Amino acid sequence: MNSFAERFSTTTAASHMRNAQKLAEEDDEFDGTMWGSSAGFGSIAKGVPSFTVPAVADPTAFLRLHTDDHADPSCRIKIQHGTTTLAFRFQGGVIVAVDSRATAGSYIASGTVKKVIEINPYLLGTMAGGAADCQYWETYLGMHCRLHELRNRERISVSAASKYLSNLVYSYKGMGLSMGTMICGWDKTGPAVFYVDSDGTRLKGDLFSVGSGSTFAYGVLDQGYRWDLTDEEAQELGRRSIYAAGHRDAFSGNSCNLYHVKEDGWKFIGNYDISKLHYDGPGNVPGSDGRPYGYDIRVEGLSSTNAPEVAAAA
Amino acid sequence: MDHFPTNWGRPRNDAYDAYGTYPIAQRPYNGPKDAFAQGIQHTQQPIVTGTSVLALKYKDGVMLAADNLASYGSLARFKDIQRLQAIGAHTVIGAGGDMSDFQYIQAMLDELIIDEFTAQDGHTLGPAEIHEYLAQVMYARRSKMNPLWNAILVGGVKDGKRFLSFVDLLGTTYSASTLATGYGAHIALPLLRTAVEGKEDILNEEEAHKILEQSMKVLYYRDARSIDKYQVATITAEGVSISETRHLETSWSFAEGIRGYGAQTQ
Amino acid sequence: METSFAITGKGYVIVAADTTAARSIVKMKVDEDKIKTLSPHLLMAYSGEPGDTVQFAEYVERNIRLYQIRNLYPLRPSAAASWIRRSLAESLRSRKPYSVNLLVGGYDTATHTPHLYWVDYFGTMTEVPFGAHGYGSYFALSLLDRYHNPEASLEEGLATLRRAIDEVSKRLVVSPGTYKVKVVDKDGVREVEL
Amino acid sequence: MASSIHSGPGFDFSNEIRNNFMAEKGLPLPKATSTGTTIVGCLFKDGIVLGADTRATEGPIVADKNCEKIHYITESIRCCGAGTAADTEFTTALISSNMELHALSTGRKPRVVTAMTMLKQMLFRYQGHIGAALVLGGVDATGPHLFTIHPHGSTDKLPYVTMGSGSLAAMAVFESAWRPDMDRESALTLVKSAISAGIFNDLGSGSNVDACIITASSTEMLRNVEMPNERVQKERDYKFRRGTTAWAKESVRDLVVSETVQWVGGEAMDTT
Amino acid sequence: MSIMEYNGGSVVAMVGKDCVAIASDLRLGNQALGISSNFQKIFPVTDRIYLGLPGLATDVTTLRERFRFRVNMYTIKEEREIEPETFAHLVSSTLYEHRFGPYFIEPVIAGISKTPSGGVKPFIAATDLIGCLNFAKDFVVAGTASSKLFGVAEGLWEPDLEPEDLFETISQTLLNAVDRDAYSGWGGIVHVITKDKVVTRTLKGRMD
Amino acid sequence: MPSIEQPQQRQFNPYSENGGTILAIAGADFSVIAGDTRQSEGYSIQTRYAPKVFRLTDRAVLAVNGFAADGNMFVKKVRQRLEWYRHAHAKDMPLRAIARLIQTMLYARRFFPFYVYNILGGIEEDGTGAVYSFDPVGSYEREACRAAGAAQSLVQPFLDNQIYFKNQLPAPGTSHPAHLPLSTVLSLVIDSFTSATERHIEVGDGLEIYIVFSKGSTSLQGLASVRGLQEVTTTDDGERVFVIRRELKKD
Repeated sequence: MNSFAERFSTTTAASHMRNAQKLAEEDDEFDGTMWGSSAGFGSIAKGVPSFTVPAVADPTAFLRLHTDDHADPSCRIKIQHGTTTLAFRFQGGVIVAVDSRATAGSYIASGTVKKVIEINPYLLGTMAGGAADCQYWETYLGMHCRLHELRNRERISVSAASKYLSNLVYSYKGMGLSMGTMICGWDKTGPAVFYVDSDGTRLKGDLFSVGSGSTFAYGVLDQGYRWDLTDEEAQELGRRSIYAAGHRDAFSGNSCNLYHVKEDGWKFIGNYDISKLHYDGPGNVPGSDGRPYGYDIRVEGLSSTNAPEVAAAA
Repeated sequence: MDHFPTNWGRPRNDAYDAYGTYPIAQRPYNGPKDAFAQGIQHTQQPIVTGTSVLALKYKDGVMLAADNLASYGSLARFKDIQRLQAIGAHTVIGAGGDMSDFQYIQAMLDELIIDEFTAQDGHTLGPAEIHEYLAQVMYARRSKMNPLWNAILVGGVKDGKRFLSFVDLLGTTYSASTLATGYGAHIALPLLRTAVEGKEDILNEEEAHKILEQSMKVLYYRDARSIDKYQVATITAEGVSISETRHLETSWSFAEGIRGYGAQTQ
Repeated sequence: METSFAITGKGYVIVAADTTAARSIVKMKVDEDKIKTLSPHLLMAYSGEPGDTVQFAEYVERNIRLYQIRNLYPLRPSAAASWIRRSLAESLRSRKPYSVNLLVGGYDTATHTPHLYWVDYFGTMTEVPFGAHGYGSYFALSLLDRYHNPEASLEEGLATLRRAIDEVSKRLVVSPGTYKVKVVDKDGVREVEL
Repeated sequence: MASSIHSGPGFDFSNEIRNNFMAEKGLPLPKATSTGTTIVGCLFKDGIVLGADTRATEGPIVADKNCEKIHYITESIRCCGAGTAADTEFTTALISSNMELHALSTGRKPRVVTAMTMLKQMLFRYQGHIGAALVLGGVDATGPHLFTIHPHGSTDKLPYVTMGSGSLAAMAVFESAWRPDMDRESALTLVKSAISAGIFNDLGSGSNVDACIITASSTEMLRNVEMPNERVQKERDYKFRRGTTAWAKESVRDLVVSETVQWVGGEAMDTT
Repeated sequence: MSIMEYNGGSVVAMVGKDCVAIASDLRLGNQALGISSNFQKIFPVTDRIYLGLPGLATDVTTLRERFRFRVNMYTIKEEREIEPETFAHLVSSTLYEHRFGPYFIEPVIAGISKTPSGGVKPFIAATDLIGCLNFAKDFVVAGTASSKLFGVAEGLWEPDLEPEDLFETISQTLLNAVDRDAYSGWGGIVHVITKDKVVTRTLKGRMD
Repeated sequence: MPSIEQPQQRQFNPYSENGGTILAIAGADFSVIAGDTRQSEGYSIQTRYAPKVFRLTDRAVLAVNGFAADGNMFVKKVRQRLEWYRHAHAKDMPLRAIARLIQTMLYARRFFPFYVYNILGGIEEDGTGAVYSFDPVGSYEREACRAAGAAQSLVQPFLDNQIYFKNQLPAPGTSHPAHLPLSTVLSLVIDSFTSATERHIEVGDGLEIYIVFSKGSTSLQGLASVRGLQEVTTTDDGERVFVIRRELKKD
C-alpha cells in the first residue's frame, strides 16, 4: 500500500528522485546553478542545485548499498563522519565548541577537521554527520544569507537562516543525506541557537550537543551550565565538555575548536589539543584554573585505601 | 572447488553458476561478503559469449588474437564467429563477453567511421580516438546502469605510433605493451608479459605470431570456453589485416600415462 | 532502561542500581533490589536479560557463601570477581549462556582498600575507580571523569552519585525513577537513602 | 573443563556456542587468515620438483614476507600448502606424524600414496571446513608421485600441477614448457619460472621462490632459491634521538639476582 | 564492526640487537565507548618471555589464565623454563585446538633465549586467531591497528638497534599507529627485554 | 519501492576497485604529489603503468585513486572546466578555487558518487605550497600532508610521525621545523612507497612524483642531483612543475 502511494505521490523522496533523475538525463550536470561558474559566465543560484541519480529502481537502496552511512563499515566508498559538537546560549552570547576528528570506519581519516563552518561574520554552523553534506549545504546557506542581505538590506535572522537550511535538506529527506547541525548567531533578538538535521527537525533552544560523543558532552555540560555564566566560565565549560567527549568517545577527539558569538559577531577563541588538555590543561587561558583535565592526572597520588589509624600504628 | 582466482579457496556455490558460464570475470571480492559485495552478482547477464582476446605490441605494430567460439552457457554454440573487427584503416578491436553487445558496438563504430568519412575534412580516426570514443560510450552506459557487457582491446598504428588499450563494461581503461581479456588475463598474460615486456621494439612479426600462437594454445588447454580455431589481426603502418581462421596443433599424449587420480596404477 | 552505577571513595564503594523491573513496555515492579550482598564485604549489581540476572546472581551468591562455609573466611574482592568472571565466561560456552552485566564492589579488609570491578556479559573484566552499565553510562562516565574523587568522604561520594543520577534522569529518554543504593566499607554492607 | 591436564585429541568446539551467540548479537565473526599462494610441482626424469612462493597475506596486507610453504612429510615426501595458513600447517604436521608412526609400525619406508590417502580422508571427513589445498610430491619404492589434494578431499594425479591464487599463471608456464623426462636443471628452471609467473602476475603471491627436489637418492630443500624482491635501501635513517618519546612511569625488573656472600666469621666447617 | 574491534587494542613486537621489545596500547573499549585506560594486554610468561593478547577482552583474560596453566604444567613436567620457540608452538596448538570455535585473539610473543654458546637470541612471533605462526626477523604486529602498525614499522624499523634505541622506535611506531585507529590508544606500555633486565615504561600517549 | 520499472538491472554493480595509493605533501614554497602506477582488480595486475597523478595547470596537480574509470572521467571533467575558465578569464584558475570546484563537482554526484579519493596539491596565490584532500562526496580540507587509497592507513601514520613530528619531543632547547626541505620530503615520499609496497599487495610497479614550485622557489636548487627528473611546465608564469619516475617492486 505504502509503495503504491509512494509511486504516485508527488511529495515523497521517491518522486524527488524521479524528478532529479529526469533533470539529470536532460541536462547532464552542466547546470548554471552549480555555483562556482561554468566557464565563469554561469549565474549563481537560481534554485536548488540538481544531482545525478543512478538509473536504478531504488536509488536510495543503491546509495545505501555502496556508501557507508555509518551502519555498515565494510562499504568501500567511505564518507567521512563526525563527531562531537555543542553550542549553548548564555547571558554573554553563544558558545560553540567542536572536536576535530573525522573517521572512516575505524580509520581516523583526519584530526584537523574544521567542524565549525563560518557562514558569515554573525552566523556559525556546526558539522556532524556526513562531512560533505554539512560543508556543502552550509556553504550554500551562506550564499543565500548574502543574497538575503542584498535583497533586504538587513542581516538574515538566525531563525530564518536555520529555517532555510531546514527546508533545503527536508526536500531531500529519505535520500541518504546525513547532517546534524546547530546554526548559531546573534540577530535582533539576541543570541540564538537552532538545531537542524537532515530529518527536517528544527529546534530552537538554549543548549544542544550533537554527534556520537554528545552524551559525554552533555554529562559535563549540564552539570556546569547556568544562564548567568561569565564569558570565561562559559568558554571553560565548552572546552571541558568537548574534552570529556573526546576522551571517552572513540570517534571524537584530536582537538577542540572554540568560538564565542557576541553582539558584534563571532570570535574564534582557540584550538586546544585534547591530549594536551588531558595531561597539561588548557594553559593560561581565561576561565581556567590551569589544571589538567585528565582524570588520571587529577587523581594522581590520591588513594581510596583507608588504613585505620591503629593498623598504621601497629 | 571454484578455481577462479578471486574466489579461490571457497566452495563453489552451485545454486548460482553451475557451470561457470561467465566469460568475464566476476567482479572481485576479497574478504568477507558484505553488503557492498552483494551487488556484485550479475542478474543482467550475457547470453552468447566469447572468451579471451590477446594482444601485444611488436616492432612493426600491434597484433591481436581471438578464437572463433561463441558459447551459449556451457554449450559451444557458434564455432565460426569472428571476434576481431577492423575499424577504419588503422585500428582493430577484439571483444570478449556478450556477442550481441559486441555486434551493436561494431554497428555503432561503423556508423562513426562513415560519419567521419562523409565529413571529408582530411581527418581519419586512429586507434586512440576510437578507444577514447569507446571508453566514453562504455562509461556512459555503465553510468546508466545499462552496460555493454564486453571487455574490448583496441589496437592500431597511426602516424608511426603503436597503440594498444583496454576498455570494459565499467568503462575501466588501461594500456600496456601486452594485454588480454577474460581468462586470458589470468592464463595468457603471464606468458605474454614474460615474452613481450622490454622487447616491444625487438620482436618481429614472426616472433610475435609465435608468442600469440603459443598463448592461444595454452588457453585452449585450460579455458573450457575456448576452441582450437583462432584468428590473428596484424596492424602495421601499411594497414590492417585479419588472417584466415587458423587451427591450433595441440597434443594430449601425456594423458596416456596417467592412471586414475590416486592409488591406481593399472 | 536499566542503569547501574558504582563509585569508590575513601574506604568505601557505593553501588547503585535502578529498581525497575520492566517487561516490554510495562513496568512490572518499581522496588526491585538488583544488588546482591555476596559476602560481608562484597556487593554485586546486576542487569541484563530478565531471568538470567537473578538466576546468575543467586548462583554466584550461593557459591561465594559455600566457599565461606568451607573455608571459614570469605573470598577477597579480587578473587571473588575473578571467579565470577570465569563463571560468566564459561557459561557463555554452554548451551544456554547467562547474559548479565555486573558491577562487583567490595572492601578488602586485609589491605583496607575498596575495589570495584566492571564485568560485562562476555566475561570482560577490568578494575575501575567508577563504573556504570546501561545507557546511563554514556552520560555518567564523562561526568564522573570530571567530578569523581578517590578520596571523597561518603557524603561527597553520595553527592557525586546524585549528580550522575540526576544527569541520567535529565537526558535519558526512558529514565529509571528510583535507585537502590548500597555502600560497602570496613563495617560491612548497608543500604543508604539518597 | 579447561583445567584438566590432558586435553583430548581433536578439535575443541567449546567456543562455538558462544561465538554463534555473539554472531546473533550482531558481531560478525572474523574470517580466518586465508592466503593467496602459488604452489607447483612437476615430474622430471629422476623424481619430483616442488615449488612455492613465500608471501602470506591477511586480506590485502602482507603478513609474512618470507614464510615456508613446503612442509615436511617424510624424508622423501614433501607437501606444499595453500589456503588457510594454519590448516595447511597443522594438517601436514599431523600427517607427517602419522606417517612416521606408520613407518615405525610397518618397518618400511612410507609411500606417497599413503600420505595422499591419509590427507584426502582427513580433508573429506571435515567436508571442506579445513581449508587446505595441497600439492603432495615424493619418491618411494614405486617411483616418483605427484598429487594435488583439494580442500574437500578430492585428489588428482598429474605430471605437473599448480594450486593457489597464482595457479593459472603457473599452469600457463607448465603448459607451454613442460616436457616429459626433463633433466634436473631444466625442471628446476621450469619450476622457478612457474613460481615467478605467480609472484609477478598474481597479487596474492610474492617475495621469494622456494623449491624442493626429491629424487630416489636424495631430497634437496632449496629455501629461497631465488630472491627477486629484496627491499631496496631506504633513503633515510629513521633512528630516533634517545628521549624522543615521552613516558610517565618506568619499572625495571632485574633478571640478574645479585647475591653477595657475606662471611659471618667463625671457622670454616671441617669438611675433610 | 567485527568482533575483533569490539574491545579494540593492538600489540607490536620488534627485534633489536640482543634484545626484543613488545608494546601495546592500554584501552579497553565497549565499541566506541572507552571503559578503562589501564587494561593490560601484555603478560610475562617467564622472566624472558612476554605474551601480547590483542583481541576480544574476555578471551584475553581466559587465554592468559589458560597459558599460565599450561606453562606451569610444562615447567613442572620438564623441570625447566619454557623456551620462546616452544612457547610459540604451545600458543599455536592451543589456538588451533579451537579451529572451529576460535578465541578472538591474535597473540604476539616476544622473548629472548640463551644459545648453547652462552649468547642470547632474540625471538618474536605472532599467530592469527587459529594459530598460524609467523616467525619474523624484524617485527610483528596484531590488533585493530595492525595495518597502521605495519606501515609505520616498515618505515621506522632498523636492524640492530640497542635497547634504548629500540624503545624509541617501538614507542614511536605504536603511538603513531594507534593515533590513526579509533579503537586503540589511551596510552601505551612498552617492555624492553634484554639479557639481564626487563624495562617497562608507560607511555604518555594521546588520550582521545 | 516497486521494482517493476527496471527489474533486470538491479544487481549490476557499477563500481570496482583498482588499488594503488596516492599522497601529497606541502612544503614552504613547493608541493609534492605522488602516486604508484599499478592498476589492479582483485588479485590481477591490469597494467603496471597507469598514471594516477595528473598535471592540471602549472600550479595545480591532482591525484585520484579508487575506481579507475571514475577517476579518469573525473580528471577529464575537471580539466574541461579549467579549460572553460581559462577561456573566460584568460588565466589559470587559482588553487583554492579548483578545490572548491572539485567539491561541487563531487557533491553533484552525492547520490551516485564518484568512487574516487582526490588529493589536490599545488601552489596558492600567495606562493605557499598547499594540499587539499577530498572524500568521495566532496568534503575537503587544506592540510600539509595526506595519503589516500589502498595503503592510506599504512602511509598516513608514518607521515604523521615524520612530517608533523607527532609524538616526538624536540631535543631540549630546540623545536621541530615547520617545513621540511625538499630533499627530506622526497626521501620520505620514496620510503613511504617502498614501505607500502612491502606490506600492501595492491601497491607497486612504479612511482610517479610531481613537484610544483612557486615562483622563484629556492628549493629548485635541490633538484640538480635527482635522477629521472623531467620538467613538464607549460607556461612561463613562474611556477614550475617537474616529474620524477622511479621503479617499485613488481611482485
